[in-house]
Amino acid sequence: MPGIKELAKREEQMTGGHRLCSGCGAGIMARQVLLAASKHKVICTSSTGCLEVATTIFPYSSWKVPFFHSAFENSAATCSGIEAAYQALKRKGKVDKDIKFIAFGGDGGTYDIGLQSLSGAMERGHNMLYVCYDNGAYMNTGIQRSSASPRGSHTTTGPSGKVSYGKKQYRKDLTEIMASHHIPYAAQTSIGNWRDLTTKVEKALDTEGPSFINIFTPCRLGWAYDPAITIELAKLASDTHYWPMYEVVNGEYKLSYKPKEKKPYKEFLQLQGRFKHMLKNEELVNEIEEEIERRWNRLLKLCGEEVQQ
Amino acid sequence: MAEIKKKGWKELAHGDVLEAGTAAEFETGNWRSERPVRDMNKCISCLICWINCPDSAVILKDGKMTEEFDLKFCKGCGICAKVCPPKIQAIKMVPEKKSGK
Amino acid sequence: MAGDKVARTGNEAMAEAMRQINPDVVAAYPITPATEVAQLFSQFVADGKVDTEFVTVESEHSAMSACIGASAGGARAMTATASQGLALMNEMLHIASGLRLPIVMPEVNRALSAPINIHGDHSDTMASKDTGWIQINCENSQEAYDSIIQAVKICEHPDVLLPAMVSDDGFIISHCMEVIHMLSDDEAKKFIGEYKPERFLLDVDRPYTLGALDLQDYYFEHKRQEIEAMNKASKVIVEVGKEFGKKFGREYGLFEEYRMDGAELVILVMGSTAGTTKTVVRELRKNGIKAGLLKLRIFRPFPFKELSDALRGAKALAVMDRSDAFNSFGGPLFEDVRSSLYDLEKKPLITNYIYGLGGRDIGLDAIKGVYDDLKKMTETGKVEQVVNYLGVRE
Amino acid sequence: MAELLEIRWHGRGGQGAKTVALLFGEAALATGKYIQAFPEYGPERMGAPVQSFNRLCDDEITRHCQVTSPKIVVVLDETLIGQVDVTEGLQEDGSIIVNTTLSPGEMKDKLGLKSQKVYTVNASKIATECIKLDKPNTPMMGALVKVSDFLKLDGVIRDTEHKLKKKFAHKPEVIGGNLDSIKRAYEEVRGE
Repeated sequence: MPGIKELAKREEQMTGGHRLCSGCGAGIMARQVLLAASKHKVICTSSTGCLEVATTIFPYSSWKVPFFHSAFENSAATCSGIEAAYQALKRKGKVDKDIKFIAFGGDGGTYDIGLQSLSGAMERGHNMLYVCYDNGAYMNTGIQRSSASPRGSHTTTGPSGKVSYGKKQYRKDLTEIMASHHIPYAAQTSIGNWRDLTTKVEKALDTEGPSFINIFTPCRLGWAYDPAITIELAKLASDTHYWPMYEVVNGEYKLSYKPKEKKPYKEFLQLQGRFKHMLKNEELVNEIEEEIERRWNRLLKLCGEEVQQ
Repeated sequence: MAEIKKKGWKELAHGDVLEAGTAAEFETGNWRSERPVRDMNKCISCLICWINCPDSAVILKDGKMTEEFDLKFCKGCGICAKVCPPKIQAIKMVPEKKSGK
Repeated sequence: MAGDKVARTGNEAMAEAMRQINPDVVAAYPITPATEVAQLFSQFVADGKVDTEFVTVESEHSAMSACIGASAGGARAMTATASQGLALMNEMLHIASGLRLPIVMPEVNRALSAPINIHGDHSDTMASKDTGWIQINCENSQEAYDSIIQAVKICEHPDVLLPAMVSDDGFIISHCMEVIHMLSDDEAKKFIGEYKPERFLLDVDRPYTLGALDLQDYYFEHKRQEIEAMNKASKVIVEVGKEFGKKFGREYGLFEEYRMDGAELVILVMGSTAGTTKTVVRELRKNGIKAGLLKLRIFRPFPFKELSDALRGAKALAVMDRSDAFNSFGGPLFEDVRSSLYDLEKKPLITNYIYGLGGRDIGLDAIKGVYDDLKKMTETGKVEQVVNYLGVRE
Repeated sequence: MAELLEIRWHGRGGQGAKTVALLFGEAALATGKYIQAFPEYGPERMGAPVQSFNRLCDDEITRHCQVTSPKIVVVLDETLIGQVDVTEGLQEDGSIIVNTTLSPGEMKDKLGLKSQKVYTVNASKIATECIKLDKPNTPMMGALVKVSDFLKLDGVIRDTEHKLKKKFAHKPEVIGGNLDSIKRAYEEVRGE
């Protein structure tokens, strides 16, 4: 897989001049995905969301590759349509290039409203990569709760208040749902680890059939932190076991990253305004930490790793 | 900033077809209150700042770091300074007003 | 008449048209009474009679999304739907037209829920009338077949580049076997020609962005373009209908004037009821009554100018709506027809009949009753009741 | 204008009332007539009483309303009588053909008809013997050809053979039996 020097030789497929927040994780995510993909000819679709809205404001587009957006809940279905067109036109000799397809969606457009469309596209086996950039809420519309929002987080539709600590539920495990589609490649990665991210994108694009990558992508606005620490925060999510990085290749689980030392979840929480109200609620934090460990240990077992007690 | 001339409805392409990469014409540098300054004596050209820049504002030449940042795009988030390895610390964020430019 | 004479249901006729078009991509989801169209087509795929990429999507929303993706990609894309399916795709209908994608969709008219009902009325397409789609309404299987083939040519015309839905009445036509004349596969292929989009996403060496955020500074211009395309569509529809007539003996226009020579009492109606009305008109004319029928074929773009010209001589006009607009003042067809007549110096007396909701049968006697009412109107010079409900129990 | 012939078929879901209307329609088309064939659709499943219809004419048929006063009614299943009003709307000079062991006279009494003609044929027996299945729809088509006197038997046989060859390409052994059943019912149908 390519080293950073190799990536640096490639042509950038995304220009600056987009209107994402300063320090936006999605900008980093998209750049790295496209760098990893740039040895191929690619066509990208995106669901409605920050990434789409801020990078394509008429008449300015940051995308140097063909890019298509139609609506919020259907990045996967739309991409599957283009992929189907490719299959047909290639068969008829009207397209001669080898082309790869990448559909982007945020967690709102993927975990929630777009889940059906994604599930359908994966089940049908289109030759495409779906990238979910998970920032744990509907950021584009103003930080509303999604099923990817972590328990206890403050969102504008699941706010903390006098009698509530914010979101009651744990995050839905979308990567597991995708792995259950028995697609050839499903993985979870993070912008905190460019090497892991670009490696997984390359692997996914080299996979015949549908693939899915869930990318942890901090949002400075929704999470309320100093934008300079975007990468640091993403790293912490994995070092606290909150966001494990792993892949499922033809049903085989493989852990991609194991922190040398697990960091307390509180270290991740205390850097973000969305968890400010939780810090004094030790009982809640402990409970969440336990659940994180339960999920982590389950994953370790799936990956054939030794479970530490 | 050179703005693209706004066309009338008869001149525009069908639908909202938009040429690729035109955002390169759009300046976001004016969002910045701090700018990165690189000390080329310290920089080891590890490219970590480059790969983690959300705005494609780290300028490479022949695959290596240069002193320059693309200030047309750089929004001054400070990620580059933060991800620079702790032992290197080649990038400093400097308030715009004091930068003298 | 050109072509093979065969017996086909409306759904079979639509599927045959699709087979001859041989689209690059078909993405479809089952829904009564249009299910058969996709089903029959999938058999054509399975038998190698077409080389279409057939995408068995998980919903109509995804069906239209996939068609939109495919069309933007550079493919000739089709789907088929009805009723709730059309309602579920509604969001994407606007996007298909807004992005100027020439998708052709056979649509089988069926009542909208609730209450749930699987039979034919026009509430589904009427609920989609403002989506920027061309809407072609068909009296029978023959028209459905001919119109789907014409629609491809209309939609892909550089002056148009809009999607079209071609509708016939659920069960009444979709499941009724009738005699139709089919073009040979070669004739159909030649008529529609090859699809050569000016730009398409799969042309990766000429990359562009489609579907960008369009704010106050550009949205209006793009919508103005779309409006112009719809304005120009009428002319293209007539041209294509004439060319079809010249080649195959069946000419089509924006509407059909049946026994309108000197007609004083006129019914204006769409779909299968027009056929039943023709039977009544023939009877009435035999008895010396100056009855006529104006069968509207193209509901979008609405041929307001041509209609008002055609109705100039009518003394009394009944507009028959197979759906209501829930605006407390008649059905959607009535609204548009009445508005079209506003500038006529001498307007016909005009009345509206809402009929046939949920597939309720409309027989010869009911239609004859409408002509009787029109006759009464011309005698008294008065419209007793503007909006009437025909065939409902009080 | 030539006369319009309207026919109503009664059967139970699964007996092929819809199929036979289509078959009969196509056979009529082959002779140059204009035709319609359509079932009545509802949520009914196997076993429920169902209806289907034919219209035949020398001229183009434009009407698309329901058939309310048929010239001929065909009843595939005798047990429907009493459960469904099979004679509803039957024209005064119309005919009804019933698959039954009863004679036309007995059936006429059972149906309480006066002016209309009643025909009977044991189509179930014919089907069981010819097709080895109680599928009375094809033999009843033979009876209808005889009674309606609208089509020629050999033409119908030819066309049906053509259709069945397509439909039963995977089991050609059933084709001969089906054709025989049409011929036999054509011969055996009796009227009063």
